[in-house]
Amino acid sequence: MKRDGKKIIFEKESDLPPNAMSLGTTEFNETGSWRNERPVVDKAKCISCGICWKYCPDMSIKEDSEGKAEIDYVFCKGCGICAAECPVKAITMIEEEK
Amino acid sequence: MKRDGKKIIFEKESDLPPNAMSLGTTEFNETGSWRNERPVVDKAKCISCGICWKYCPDMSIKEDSEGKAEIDYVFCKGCGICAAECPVKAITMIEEEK
Amino acid sequence: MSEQKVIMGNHALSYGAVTSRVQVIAAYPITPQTQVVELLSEMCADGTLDAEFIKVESEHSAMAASIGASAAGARAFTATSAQGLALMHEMLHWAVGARLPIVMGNINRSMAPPWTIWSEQTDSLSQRDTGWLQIYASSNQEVYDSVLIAYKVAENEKVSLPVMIILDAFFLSHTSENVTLIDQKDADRYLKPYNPKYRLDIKDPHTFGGLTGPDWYMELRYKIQKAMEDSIDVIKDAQKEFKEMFGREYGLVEPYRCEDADTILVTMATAASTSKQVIDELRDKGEKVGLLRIRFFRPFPYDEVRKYLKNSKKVIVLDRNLSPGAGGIVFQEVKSALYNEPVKPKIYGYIAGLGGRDITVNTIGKLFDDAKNSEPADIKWMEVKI
Amino acid sequence: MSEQKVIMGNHALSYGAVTSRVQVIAAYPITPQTQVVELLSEMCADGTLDAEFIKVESEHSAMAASIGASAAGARAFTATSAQGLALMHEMLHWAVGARLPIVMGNINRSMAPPWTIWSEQTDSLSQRDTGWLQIYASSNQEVYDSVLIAYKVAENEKVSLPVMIILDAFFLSHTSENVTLIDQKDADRYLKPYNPKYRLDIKDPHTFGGLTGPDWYMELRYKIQKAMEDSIDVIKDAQKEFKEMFGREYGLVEPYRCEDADTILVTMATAASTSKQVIDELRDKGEKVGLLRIRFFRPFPYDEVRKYLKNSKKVIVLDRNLSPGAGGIVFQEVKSALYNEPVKPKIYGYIAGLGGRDITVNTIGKLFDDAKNSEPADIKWMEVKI
Amino acid sequence: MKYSIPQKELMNPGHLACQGCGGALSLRLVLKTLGENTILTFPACCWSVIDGPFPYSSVKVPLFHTAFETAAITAAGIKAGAKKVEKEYVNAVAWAGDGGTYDIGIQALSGAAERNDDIFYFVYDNEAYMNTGVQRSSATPKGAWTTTTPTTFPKAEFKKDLDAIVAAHYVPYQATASPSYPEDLTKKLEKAVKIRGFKFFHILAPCPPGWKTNPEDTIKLGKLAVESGIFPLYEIENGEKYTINMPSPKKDLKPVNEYLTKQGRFRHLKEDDVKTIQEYVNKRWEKLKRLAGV
Amino acid sequence: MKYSIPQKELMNPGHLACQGCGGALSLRLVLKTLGENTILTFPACCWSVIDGPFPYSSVKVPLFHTAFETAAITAAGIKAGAKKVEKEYVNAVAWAGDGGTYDIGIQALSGAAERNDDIFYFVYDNEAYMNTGVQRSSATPKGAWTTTTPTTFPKAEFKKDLDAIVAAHYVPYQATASPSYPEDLTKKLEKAVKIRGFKFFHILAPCPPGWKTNPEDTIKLGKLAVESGIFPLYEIENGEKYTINMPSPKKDLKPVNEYLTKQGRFRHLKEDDVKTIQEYVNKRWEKLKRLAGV
Amino acid sequence: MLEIRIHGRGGQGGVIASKILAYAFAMEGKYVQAFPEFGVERRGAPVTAFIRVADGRINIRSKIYEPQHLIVLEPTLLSAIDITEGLKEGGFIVINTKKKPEELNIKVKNSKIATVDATGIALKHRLGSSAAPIVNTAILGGFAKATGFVKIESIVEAIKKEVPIKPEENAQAAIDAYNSTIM
Amino acid sequence: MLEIRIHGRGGQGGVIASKILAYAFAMEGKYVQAFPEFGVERRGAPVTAFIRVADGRINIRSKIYEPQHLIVLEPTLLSAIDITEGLKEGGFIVINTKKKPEELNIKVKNSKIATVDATGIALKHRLGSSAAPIVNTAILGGFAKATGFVKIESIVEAIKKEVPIKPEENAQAAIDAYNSTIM
Ligand SMILES: Cc1ncc(C[n+]2csc(CCOP(=O)(O)OP(=O)(O)O)c2C)c(N)n1
Ligand SMILES: Cc1ncc(C[n+]2csc(CCOP(=O)(O)OP(=O)(O)O)c2C)c(N)n1
Ligand code: SF4
Ligand code: SF4
Ligand code: SF4
Ligand code: SF4
Ligand code: SF4
Ligand code: SF4
Ligand SMILES: [Mg+2]
Ligand SMILES: [Mg+2]
Repeated sequence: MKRDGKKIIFEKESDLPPNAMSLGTTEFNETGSWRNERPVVDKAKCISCGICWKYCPDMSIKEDSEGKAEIDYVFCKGCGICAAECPVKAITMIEEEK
Repeated sequence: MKRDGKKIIFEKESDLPPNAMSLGTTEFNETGSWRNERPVVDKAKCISCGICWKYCPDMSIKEDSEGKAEIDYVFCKGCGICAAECPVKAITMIEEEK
Repeated sequence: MSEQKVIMGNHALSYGAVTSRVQVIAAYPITPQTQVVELLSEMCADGTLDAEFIKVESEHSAMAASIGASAAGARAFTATSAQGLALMHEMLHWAVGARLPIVMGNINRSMAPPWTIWSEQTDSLSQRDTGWLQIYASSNQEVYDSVLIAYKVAENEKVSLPVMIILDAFFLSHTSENVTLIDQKDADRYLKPYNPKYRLDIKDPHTFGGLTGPDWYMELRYKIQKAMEDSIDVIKDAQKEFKEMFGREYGLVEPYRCEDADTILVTMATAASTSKQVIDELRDKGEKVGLLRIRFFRPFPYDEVRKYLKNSKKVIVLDRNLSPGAGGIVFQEVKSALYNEPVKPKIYGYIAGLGGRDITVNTIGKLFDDAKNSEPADIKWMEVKI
Repeated sequence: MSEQKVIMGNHALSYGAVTSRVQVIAAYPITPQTQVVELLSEMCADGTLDAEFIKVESEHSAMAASIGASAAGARAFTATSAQGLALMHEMLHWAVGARLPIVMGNINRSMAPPWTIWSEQTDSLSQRDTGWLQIYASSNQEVYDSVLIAYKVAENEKVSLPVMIILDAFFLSHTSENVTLIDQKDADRYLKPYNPKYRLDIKDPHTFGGLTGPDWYMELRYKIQKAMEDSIDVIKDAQKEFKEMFGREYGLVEPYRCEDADTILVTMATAASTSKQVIDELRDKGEKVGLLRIRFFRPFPYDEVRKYLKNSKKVIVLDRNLSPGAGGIVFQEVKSALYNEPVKPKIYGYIAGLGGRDITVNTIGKLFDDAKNSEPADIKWMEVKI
Repeated sequence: MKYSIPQKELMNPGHLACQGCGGALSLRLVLKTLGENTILTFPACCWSVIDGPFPYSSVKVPLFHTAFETAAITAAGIKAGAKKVEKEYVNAVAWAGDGGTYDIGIQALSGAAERNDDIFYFVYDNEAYMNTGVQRSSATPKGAWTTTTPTTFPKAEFKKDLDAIVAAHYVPYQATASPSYPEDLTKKLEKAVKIRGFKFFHILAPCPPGWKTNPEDTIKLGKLAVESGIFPLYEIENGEKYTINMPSPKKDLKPVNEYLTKQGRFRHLKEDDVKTIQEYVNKRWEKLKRLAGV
Repeated sequence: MKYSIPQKELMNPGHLACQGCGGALSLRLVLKTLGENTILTFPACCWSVIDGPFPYSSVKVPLFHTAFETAAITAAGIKAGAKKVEKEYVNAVAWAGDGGTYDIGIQALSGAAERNDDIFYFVYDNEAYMNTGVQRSSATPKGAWTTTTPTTFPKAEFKKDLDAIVAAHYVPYQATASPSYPEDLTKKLEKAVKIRGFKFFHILAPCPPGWKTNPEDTIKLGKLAVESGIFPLYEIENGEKYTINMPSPKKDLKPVNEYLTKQGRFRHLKEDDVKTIQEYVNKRWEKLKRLAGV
Repeated sequence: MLEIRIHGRGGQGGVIASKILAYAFAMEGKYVQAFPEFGVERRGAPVTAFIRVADGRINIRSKIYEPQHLIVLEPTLLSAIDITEGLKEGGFIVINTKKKPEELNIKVKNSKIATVDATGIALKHRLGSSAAPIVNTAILGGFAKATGFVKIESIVEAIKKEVPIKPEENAQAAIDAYNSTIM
Repeated sequence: MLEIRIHGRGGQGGVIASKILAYAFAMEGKYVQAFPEFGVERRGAPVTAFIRVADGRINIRSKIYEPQHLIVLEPTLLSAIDITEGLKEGGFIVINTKKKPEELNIKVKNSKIATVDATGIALKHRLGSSAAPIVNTAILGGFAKATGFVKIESIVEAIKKEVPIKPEENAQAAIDAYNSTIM
């Protein structure tokens, strides 16, 4: 079995498990490509309350070195929940480039 | 299709329905043979209350010309309910001949 | 007046049900069947179709409800796929034993696990012992037309058996194409209201399906087999009448350029359609090849299969299904059908296209190549990646 | 120390499960299987067997619970019959796709409607495409022994597939006869605790059965077919070891006086047992007849069937089952297996014994008579009363 | 003879119920009121056998034998079909055992109740899988012996509270009933036949072989079950309006002991076990009274 | 950053939920508290797809995908097996959609509840069959559009009262919960993991495409459902002890209108329809308060 | 090969009797088969069970249509059904009844009739109730005595192994029956 | 035979676009096939749909791997995925964007690129919301104009028959697009 980054490549019969057993994570799937709009954090406004982190269905909010919210654009699908729920409106949704 | 009393006899293919559809009643089956004990009505005692009739699971209690209870021994299985429920003990269970 | 539409296979089923004036529908959603049900829901809601729609809680109940409705004397319709079909399994047997002319659409999808929603015929072929007539369609027009033909056959007193109309997932179910709809008045002349000899009739009460001992059960099964055998002529008549009225012709099988063919490919459904292109290409190169598409898999068309295959030298069976521990199901049945023939072609069986793997012109070409240069085996795989 | 008992076929299954130290049982009652479950309930209640017994609400759940337990890494057992088996149908496919070595007893009973509780093999044979290994037993000793053999085969890493052990209703399930039980210590040497390579392991978490597209589904099916093919040798080894340890010998098929036979009867289960008597009688009269009992129907024993049949002149297949619109299932598969042989016997297929109709010495005698004086046909019926 | 319930019989003798079968008697009583414009469906249960072998039947109305798990939905299918085909109004009736209702049939039941399908659903509850030889169902009472709950380990769980489950579907009409009280049953049926939508009846049906009782005690046991509060008779409308019919909420309940000791399936119970059962019954009785506002 | 709920993630990104999926968020939150000694099983539902294609997965605990109708019993089987095989205590968890719970899975659910199988059962309720493209389930609220209840004939029946049905099984613990209230959910889970026996969670999980809502409104909708009393948060112990968590029984409910108008699936509703819904919600809220004794 | 049919009523234990008897034969080194009538048993309804006994493996697995010997658990059956249907000539008929063989009116050529009051014996040993006495063990003693096919010791041992409730009393009932069978 | 691929996002109506376009061709007497990507569609995720058009019956029923022409509903896809995968040389690519063809950076040999502001047109006709404009009808006007394969009248009629909500507005959007397509 080979891996190409997060992707798994089966080359011979024995690579393939007998049933459909997972061998890797969905991180192979960069769902950032789903985005029409991207959340942008205004770190100055962010009060590190963790609410955006709590509500992100895609685990795409991380903590930066200063404890502020940071978006993982590789996976963020651009749903807008974080922006909608941020109590201080520190997150804005902006259009992806067309 | 022939009938022998209540019994049904299939002789040719067309006698038999396409699926298992009933063509007669269970009266072909004389369940009197199940009896170890037989209920006997003492007509003198019977007050025609209908309770035995009401409770017989085998529809084996009829009304005689005087309105008294009468047992249909062709089907009566001898369960003893009628005897047990008769309010005036007009019915007695007696052993079948051995 | 007939009408031209561009509709997906699933909607061809729905329109077929409407044109057949079905009276009771009981169905449960499953990909890739959902559009059948959705369209029928809409048409029942807006009054286009005057039917009772029971939105059941499972496919098992969909079939049970269809059975109840049909036993009561109504024309019943349902549709499902794979897991749903499998969940109905006990009730598929039931519909047959009760001799009820239900028509059901099944969208062929491979069986889980693993989860899959893509095309494969193992789901319906593994129901081949239940006693349903099975039609494998290869175009949406055929799907639509087959609904009417199916009721006509199923409700014929000589048959009284349910019929399954089978569509490849996506390749047919989700592919929209030109379909001519039949005018309702003409359809009504072709397909009369269902008026069964026996039903749950409060004026003439009978019991159906009571305990049957070794004294008569076997004879009732014999009658089912007899009905299957008799259905062959009923189908032919129904399809003849259909042709006369609507101009479109269907057989138990569809031979394509078989006349003088040395090598004949046997397959079903959309793979058969794509195969025609390959046959044409090979014929252009001068190869004597033909195609036999099996349309009715039950009753198995023994006579037709023998007629078209027995004079060939090689038969190639393409199975989009697998009976593990045996092999391709069509392969098995075709061999069995030809077994007692005096002179027999070699028969090659290939498994291809499982789990939605595409069967392309290329795939089919390879079958002809392989059969040219090899001996038959119990199982051959085409385009397995490992 | 082994122990002699007089037990019914159903209890032979229960004792087989006990001797195999099953860990989880999930079952639901159905005539004629109930005694399997009742005895196991008692043995779990009184501590004879240390297993979790889930008294499920349906057979569908019985199989689902067995699947869950097996996926978690436990040895799982269940038993059912006819309607129950049919209700499990979707889950039978599931156990195979998930590659779980569950062992299940199935008591062959004909399918309703009409209601029936009597013997016929259509119930299990119509599951032949699900990918379960199938053993058709013909004595209670064989039933008991087969449970151990079944686990040994099923749990072998090369196989990882479920196994069904099949008993004719009443003729075996309710008939008590001499059975030698295996001493637990010896059994433990033969059958080691189940210790699968993959399971639902909180220390090594994996997901099983996730959505699989056309990219890999087919390859996973290929692996199942491969496992079926590989199981042939695994079965042979397991049965050889069994013979060495316990003295009783089993094959994929059981040939009986086939050596120089011109006419060979092929059948399964108790009918095969009764047939031996007929073979003996005919041999006494100087007729060159033999019997081939198919014990494993899946994997279909192609090599053995060919080996024993190819030199005969006539083969008679006795089917206690019916695939309506086709015919006898064993008949079909035997013809298919012999199709590509250079010289082939004539094969005669008979349907007999449906719905519990007794297959007597007389019935079997008539098959030989008929085959002597007739030509093969797609279907022949024996002892239909109308 | 006095007839306190309809005289008409829609059942034939010669059927295959055991001596003293409460389930057979129950259907006999029910059919009297439902009348001839009734179509029955039976899932697998004792009645699959009681009805008699093909080509015979013991009921005089149309009957469709159906698969074990499908009583409610088959009836719903029949109803839908009959609506299109029959000119008269038809009572579409599912008649099922407790196993076919509490366990394997509860999904179809719940579905039909939710859709408010216009059918009757009757469960004749003999508290085990009798037709297959007395195995535990979820209707089996705590402490009872069955072949799958041997006396060394009798049923551990309390009986499933099906009536409460059905009530949680807010169906137009539901009731408990007993063949020991035919007039009560008849009265309820007369009410129910006028209601459109889902109607549910729970009938406790004593079973001599399954309960290990004497056949002649069937009626007595039915009465004791009611009088002891083990099986009170009541109605529920729309899942909310409770009416107790019997026993009188004002009187004390009979002790459960009398009911239990008549039955072989409870013979192994210790005094403590009986006490647990008594407390359970009392508690439920209080709850029922509360729900009924008495 | 402040973490009011466990920080640990047992889910991977890259999963295949739609933008703003309430069901995906719900499992994320649940796994945080259940922890690593958890074995999941999913029947067919959106999560069969969300999890990701073979050979990938988005959960970090063992997961068995199972058939649509078998969530509860598969979990019970897993539990029985794990008991024999695992040294540690294992949370066996069924995670199912509303269709897989209210309809096709209710039999298995009822069976497991009756046996008091030691499992967790979660229904993430998005009020329709979403994975197949928004068809009616019995959890679909009255008046809602789905593809099988078109706006010309929207869902006629009220939502099935599953919580009451489960309560009628008297299971040790059950609760309603919402991804909009992660702390409440966490608290309940912490309580439940200590309980042996059947544990049931009902989570209302907004679904943008199915509800025809904007993805960013998912959390708001969850809150509105609670605040309007459409989906109050409460616990039930042993089917009898009710505790209301939210909204406060002392305060007035928000009108349902605000919740409804945010959703395309209710767009066709007339004023009268909204009134009916409002009355229904009020009535149920009063009943709940009564049950909770407040 | 011996082929025996047992008559009783549903609930009376005829099937168990067949198993015990088969077991007794097995302990004497025989190959056996015991099986009930293949159908539904109803309390009260007449039922039958069967036994085959042979020195070698028994291959035949069809039903018994023409038994050589009969065992009748329930005297009322004599008038209710035709117990001799298909019966071969010259066998034994062992009947639970208070009557003597000659008082019965059974017409099968050359058959040897034996009677034993199994009911009385059962009640003496408190097996079952007077309404439903358990006679299926006692009658086997009668069978052993009448036919001599199997030793009473084997019957006793089979009863002790197979009967879970009151094994000793049941065994003693068989012995008593053995000692009081009339032919 | 024409083979066309449509790119969009889940929820945007690419599949419906394929059906309308096929219908338009059918009205001109062609045989057609229209089908979605065979898989699960997720709101937001990139999806595709396909069309085949021929003069005679279309027997081939496998997927389209090498389309000749493309329709792109969603400009953000241009940077998110490789829309030109498998594309044959020399076809048309019709893209919903405000930009002009030459401003785009698409490298396929000989392909003819056409652009049209379908979003703007859709919003003008109040089709969908600004967050989710419905562009699947407008773009077809662009396709008709750019390729000339199908008449705008056919597109308009197909829209009127197939689109249940705002058919007139959708038809007008297609016409507007037809009139404003840039190549
Ligand atoms: C799917 C299926 N499983 C099992 C059976 C076997 N079966 C037939 S009747 C029965 C028991 C029915 O119990 P209940 O519903 O309580 O009715 P009762 O027999 O007690 O009258 C069972 C288990 C069956 N017929 N179908
Ligand atoms: C037996 C069976 N029937 C139907 C399906 C198709 N199916 C898969 S998921 C699904 C909808 C599930 O709805 P729900 O449980 O509410 O979960 P959701 O998709 O809404 O998350 C359906 C109908 C199936 N997989 N199996
Ligand atoms: S937009 Fe949605 S997916 Fe992206 S970070 Fe915010 S909440 Fe997460
Ligand atoms: S919700 Fe807003 S304030 Fe809170 S952590 Fe996120 S960005 Fe910062
Ligand atoms: S119960 Fe007694 S009194 Fe009443 S009718 Fe019957 S026999 Fe007469
Ligand atoms: S004994 Fe039983 S069956 Fe006979 S009449 Fe009395 S109640 Fe009826
Ligand atoms: S077992 Fe019970 S319910 Fe069944 S027929 Fe006999 S008495 Fe009636
Ligand atoms: S359809 Fe709804 S529940 Fe399913 S993944 Fe999308 S948002 Fe989630
Ligand atoms: Mg019962
Ligand atoms: Mg849902």
